Amino acid sequence: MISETKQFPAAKYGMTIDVDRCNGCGACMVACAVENNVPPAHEGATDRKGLTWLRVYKVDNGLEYPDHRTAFVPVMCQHCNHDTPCVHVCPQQAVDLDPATGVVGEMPQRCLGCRYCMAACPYHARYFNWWDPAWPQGMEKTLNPDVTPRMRGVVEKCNFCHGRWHAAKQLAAASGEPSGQPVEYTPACAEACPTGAIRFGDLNNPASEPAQSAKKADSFRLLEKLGTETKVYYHSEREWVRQTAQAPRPPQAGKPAGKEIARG
Amino acid sequence: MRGPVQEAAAAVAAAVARLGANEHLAVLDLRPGRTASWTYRRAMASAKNGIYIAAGHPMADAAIDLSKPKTILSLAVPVLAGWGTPGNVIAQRAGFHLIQAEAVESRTAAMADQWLRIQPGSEEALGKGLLQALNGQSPSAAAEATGISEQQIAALWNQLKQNGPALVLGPADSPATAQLNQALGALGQTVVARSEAPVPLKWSNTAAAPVDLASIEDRSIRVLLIDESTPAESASGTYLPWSLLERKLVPDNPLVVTLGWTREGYGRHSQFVLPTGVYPEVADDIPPAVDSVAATFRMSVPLVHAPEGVVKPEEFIARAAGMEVAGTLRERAEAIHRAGRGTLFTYADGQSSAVKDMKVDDFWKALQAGGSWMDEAAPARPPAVAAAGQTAIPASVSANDLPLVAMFVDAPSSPLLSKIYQESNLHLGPGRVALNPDEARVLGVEDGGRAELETLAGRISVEVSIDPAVPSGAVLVASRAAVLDMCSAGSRAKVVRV
Amino acid sequence: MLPWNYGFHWNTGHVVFLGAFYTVLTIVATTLVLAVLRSRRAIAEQRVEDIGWHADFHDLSPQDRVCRHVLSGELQCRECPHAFDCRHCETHARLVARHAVAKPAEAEEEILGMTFPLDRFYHRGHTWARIEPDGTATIGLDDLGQRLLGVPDSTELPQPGERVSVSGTAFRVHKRNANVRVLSPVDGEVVETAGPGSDWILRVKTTGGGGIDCRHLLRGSEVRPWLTREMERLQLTLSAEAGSGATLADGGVPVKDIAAAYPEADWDAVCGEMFLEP
Amino acid sequence: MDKDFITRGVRRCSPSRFAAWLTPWVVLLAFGLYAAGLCLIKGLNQTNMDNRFAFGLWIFLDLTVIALGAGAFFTGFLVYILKINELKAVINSAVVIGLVCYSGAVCVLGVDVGQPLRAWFTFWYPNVHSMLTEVSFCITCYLTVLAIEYLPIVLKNRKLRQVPSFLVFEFELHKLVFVLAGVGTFLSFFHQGSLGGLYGVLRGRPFAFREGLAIWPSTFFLFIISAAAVGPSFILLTTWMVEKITHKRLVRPGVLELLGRISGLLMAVYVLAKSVDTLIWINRTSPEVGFPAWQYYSWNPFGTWILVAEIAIFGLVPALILLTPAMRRRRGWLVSAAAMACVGVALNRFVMTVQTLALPTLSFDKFLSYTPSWQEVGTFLAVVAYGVLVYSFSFRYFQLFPDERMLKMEAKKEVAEEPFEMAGRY
Repeated sequence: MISETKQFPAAKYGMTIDVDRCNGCGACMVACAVENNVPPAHEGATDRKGLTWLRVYKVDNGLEYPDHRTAFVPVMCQHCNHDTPCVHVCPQQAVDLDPATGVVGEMPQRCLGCRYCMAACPYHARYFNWWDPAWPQGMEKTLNPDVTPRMRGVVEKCNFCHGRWHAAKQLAAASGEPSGQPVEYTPACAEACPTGAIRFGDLNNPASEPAQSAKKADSFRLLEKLGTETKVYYHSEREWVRQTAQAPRPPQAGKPAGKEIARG
Repeated sequence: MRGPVQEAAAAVAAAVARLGANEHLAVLDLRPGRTASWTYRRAMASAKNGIYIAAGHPMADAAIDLSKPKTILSLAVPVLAGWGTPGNVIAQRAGFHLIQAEAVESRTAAMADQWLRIQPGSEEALGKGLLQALNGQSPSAAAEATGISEQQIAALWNQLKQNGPALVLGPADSPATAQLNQALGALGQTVVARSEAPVPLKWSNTAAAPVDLASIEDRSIRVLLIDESTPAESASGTYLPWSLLERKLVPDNPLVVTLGWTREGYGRHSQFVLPTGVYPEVADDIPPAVDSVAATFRMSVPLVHAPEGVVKPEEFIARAAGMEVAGTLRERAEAIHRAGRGTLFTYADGQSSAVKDMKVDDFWKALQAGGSWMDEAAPARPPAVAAAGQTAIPASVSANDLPLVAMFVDAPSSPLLSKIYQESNLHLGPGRVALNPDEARVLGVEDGGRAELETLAGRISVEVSIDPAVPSGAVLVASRAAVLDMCSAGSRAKVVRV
Repeated sequence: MLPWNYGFHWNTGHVVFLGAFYTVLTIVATTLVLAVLRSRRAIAEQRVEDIGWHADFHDLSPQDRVCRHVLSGELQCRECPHAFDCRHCETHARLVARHAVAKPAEAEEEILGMTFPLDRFYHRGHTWARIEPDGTATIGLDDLGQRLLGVPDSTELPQPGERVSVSGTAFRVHKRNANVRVLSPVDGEVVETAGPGSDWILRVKTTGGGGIDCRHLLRGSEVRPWLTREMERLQLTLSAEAGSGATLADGGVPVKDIAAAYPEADWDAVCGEMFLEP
Repeated sequence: MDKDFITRGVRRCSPSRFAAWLTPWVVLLAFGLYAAGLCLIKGLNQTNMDNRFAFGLWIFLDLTVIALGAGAFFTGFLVYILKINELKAVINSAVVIGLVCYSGAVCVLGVDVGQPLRAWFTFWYPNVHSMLTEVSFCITCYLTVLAIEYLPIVLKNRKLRQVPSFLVFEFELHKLVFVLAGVGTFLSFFHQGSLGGLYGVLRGRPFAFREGLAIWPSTFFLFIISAAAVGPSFILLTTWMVEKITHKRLVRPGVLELLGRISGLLMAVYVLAKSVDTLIWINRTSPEVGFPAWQYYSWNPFGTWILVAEIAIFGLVPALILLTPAMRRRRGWLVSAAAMACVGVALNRFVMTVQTLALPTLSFDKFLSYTPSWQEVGTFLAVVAYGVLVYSFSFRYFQLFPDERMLKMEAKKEVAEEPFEMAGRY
């Protein structure tokens, strides 16, 4: 597959997420699940065992009222462009960085379920199927035919709505465009976001919205110092929000460390 | 073949036949302003002792023009979290300074320019306090209730006055809000009346006027038909606690039929729950959002076939009143086309075209394709301020009870929403309450543990989440029908460990 | 893994990694196959007995593997490298050449109260071989061997016509819980097994031409030091197997039936030790 | 019957007592197999692992057990390659321990992965850049080697060797065993290293990430040394335990001391290397990617104490004890030092696996705690029970300690009056 797509002019799909616009409604999470046939939660699932390719975290500045501030940060696979942590650890080439799109792909059909890639990912963007996927009776009719559901015991994650990318390519081909050219499409989350906080496009195309806003002064990436060169850019005019992209803060007094408290 | 639908129909017919002189056949519409609502009004007009109860905003025809205000004081209204048309709100966001007065740091509070942390359920009190400040009295009672000083309240009032035009958004049934807006000159400026999309003349001539629940005398409704099929996006505003409805029912076996897609709601109190289709299965029109100034007409178009055996509430209720209806949406569209006002916006190509230049069939097709009709801008006029709404349940006042903060979550709903409250802790899950860690320690309940929530209205088993964001001494309730039955905002509850 | 796999592309990593992997596989497989082939050959060549003895010899405690010339005091310390088969031992040849084993005066030797006639050759496994006038050799248990086994519960003798080989099994003896193989002192083909009253147990004749080779067997003056060592071993073994009370190291004559004298001893272990079958 | 299988001249308890000893372990094994079965049939939701704690008890134990099992390859290396013949006395026991550890680890891995039936994918579509691939390949090969090395021990059984072909095959195979020892050493060096590399390469986990030589992070080499260091200690420990349990002398004291000395030497080297590595990591590797190292230790309960315990208390101290001849000669010190060394390396594996995953990487992460479910613990216990059973049988019927009989005799000789000059004793 890699060898097939090499000769084409590469796209570098990426995202910009305006944290200041996100009100944490969670529409993107649901849209993502609907689009990618991610099953509803098993009753045993928690925020640590769930399947949320896209997860909106509630972050705060750690101060007390009235200085206390909250923001919402949607985190999905950051599609690291360099030293992609998950790609080189997979023992059976089930993960790859597609040079044609810059999308970090996951091949559930080949996944052994060793979860090494999950340990490797600093963004916790990879999820394991702890249970057999199950949809309430009748709901299976609403499954997306363009996306294969995954089985129990394999790892999955955001792939920038590969199904939609594929559809877009077919459309382009049908409309007689030269095959292999980068196509324009919109992942489900960007489409669903009611406040337009999530924007998607080709970072190689200077005209595209992400390419533009990635250059903005207040845009940042998560754990930039790791050198993973992620393709998901965030933006906020609030300094403390930009700080949350840095390494973790040691626990403050009052907040018991080691204990998961109901707060994203 | 005789299924539950036929049985229900028969039961209704029998009950209607037995209607006493001052007994009513009533329809409760949880989402007024739709074409179906007109059908109900016509049906009730034709039916014997029929009344049409519109749940929700007493100022149903009032719209908020967000382009006007420079300052907005929101009394716990989720302005930035799904209120109105989110896209429009965000578009206007830069234009106004938002002050959110709320007990917890809700999504709106988090994104507001200013967050006033007030005591749970003291929104109305703050409103009254501001009125006092306006009249030059000292808002001592308000300060006491809200937990913010008189000076702050006075300062807040000045802030609103000086940075006008200002607007106060308050609870649906808050008289104080209305008076404040009056005082701030918002009425007719930012709070304007919105005319409804045209309807066929024969409808408007033969339609019962909406009745406010409070104005119905107690024990007078024998047959109550509830359309719960499409709950409004902020149903917490429109959901009427059952205890209020129950008061109006006749004492000797009244008949309640709920047409909805869940047993969780009024279904729990009904003799019959008839299944209805949900959004992607049925065609329905969408009432204009509170922040759209002009009248609109949009339709949700069915994407999949509704399963066997679901009922169309419109048809069932009409039939109950001896009416046969079909194609009402089309009739409405024709009426709009006949009026010839406004433009049609089609999302597919982002074009908007004047209705009068369109053929009626094209108009109808465009609507079915997701097009949206918008009325032309009319000169702004103040809305008719309705009387203060339903009386809330009396709140218990025992000392050790916790003030309730009810937050609406759209539950029960698609299992995929479990992504946001079960598989992440973004939302408080249905049937969950959140407590401050200290509070939880005192009560001896753990995170994820079960407890009972007790109010005057009753007890309900809940799951507890521990959240330092909840102010100490309060309990955050992810409200659902079952919870809302028990507690309106500001009522007090007790969390009892089991 | 294999070049025709989906997504496979050659690079240094693959070459090095897979190269190493396949090399390892090859080595391991080869080792196994080699072992199998060699053992098949061994069986074909009927070297089982020989290998059995070598395996046993390998497991003997070092002081039991000591060279006959250490016993006779000619060397300080030497472990026998040939599993007691001196026929191909240069050292032995050299030493014998230097001074042949002295032929003692009397024909009958009485050692520690046991009779060891010197008209015969002794194997370290307590058997002897006597060249008969007719050129055949008779094989028998020496006196200590007899006293150890006393009156056997049963014996398994080879049938006439079967072959025996040096340090291969001559016959098996059962005594109490002991079940030991007795080593044959010489190569040959069994011509007859003992009848009543004969002091020998097997009569063998050489298969190849020439006489019976006894170079590897103890003779004459070598017998006494060897036997002294054997008595020490026996006493040590007995004290180990039959409790520390047991001792016959006072130079006293061992009783006719030692087994009977130590009813509590693990006789299997004792015989195993003495008949060089660990 | 049973007697015929027991090596001549060594004492073993009665079959009934043996059965009594086995019973609890068999019960444990059954329970463990049930737990493992649940995980295989119902899926890994039976465990308390989750998306953040993707690895748990099992991986930690695999790493530890494999480190302890390193005694097999290292002793083999010392005996057959470096020709340190004293250690012949424990080589068989070492092989059995190695076999038990490795096979156990592989079984647990089989339960640990989500799709065990796809294990062969690793061999069919290997990603040669993944440390895990290296681990899978080497462990599989080495397990085969161990099995082959175990074969002669089995075939040497008194009853089995009466079958001519067994006898001969054992004899021939034993002659070639040095080849296997060599291969085993090669393989072990690599997979022990790769197990370390497993974490050292995690650039996304600065707590684990290490710089190194070429494609190998420093942990690669640290794991090799630590495994080689702790292997002999574990053999020492087990041998001592078996002696205590069976009330027998199985090896000469000199052998245990030798093991201790070797272990101590390597332990010292390891501690030194580890300290240097830690300093580099604290002062350069970690800060460079924006993670000040001190903050790792500000999340309770994993304070700096864990660092001290790992390197000083359970690293340096046992090394020093084992390197002091006087203390080495005292059995108590020797054994406890060996035990401490084992704990130290186990602790290192714990830090690498569990602490790495517990620590947050994003500022809005939580420090996570995790307690294994009973199914996880059960599966682990199954491995322990399996190990004890295999070892017990091997000890009863095979010659794990060739010197046993000789020592028995010598013990008698010491009480016997007249001194006995042993010629040619090494």
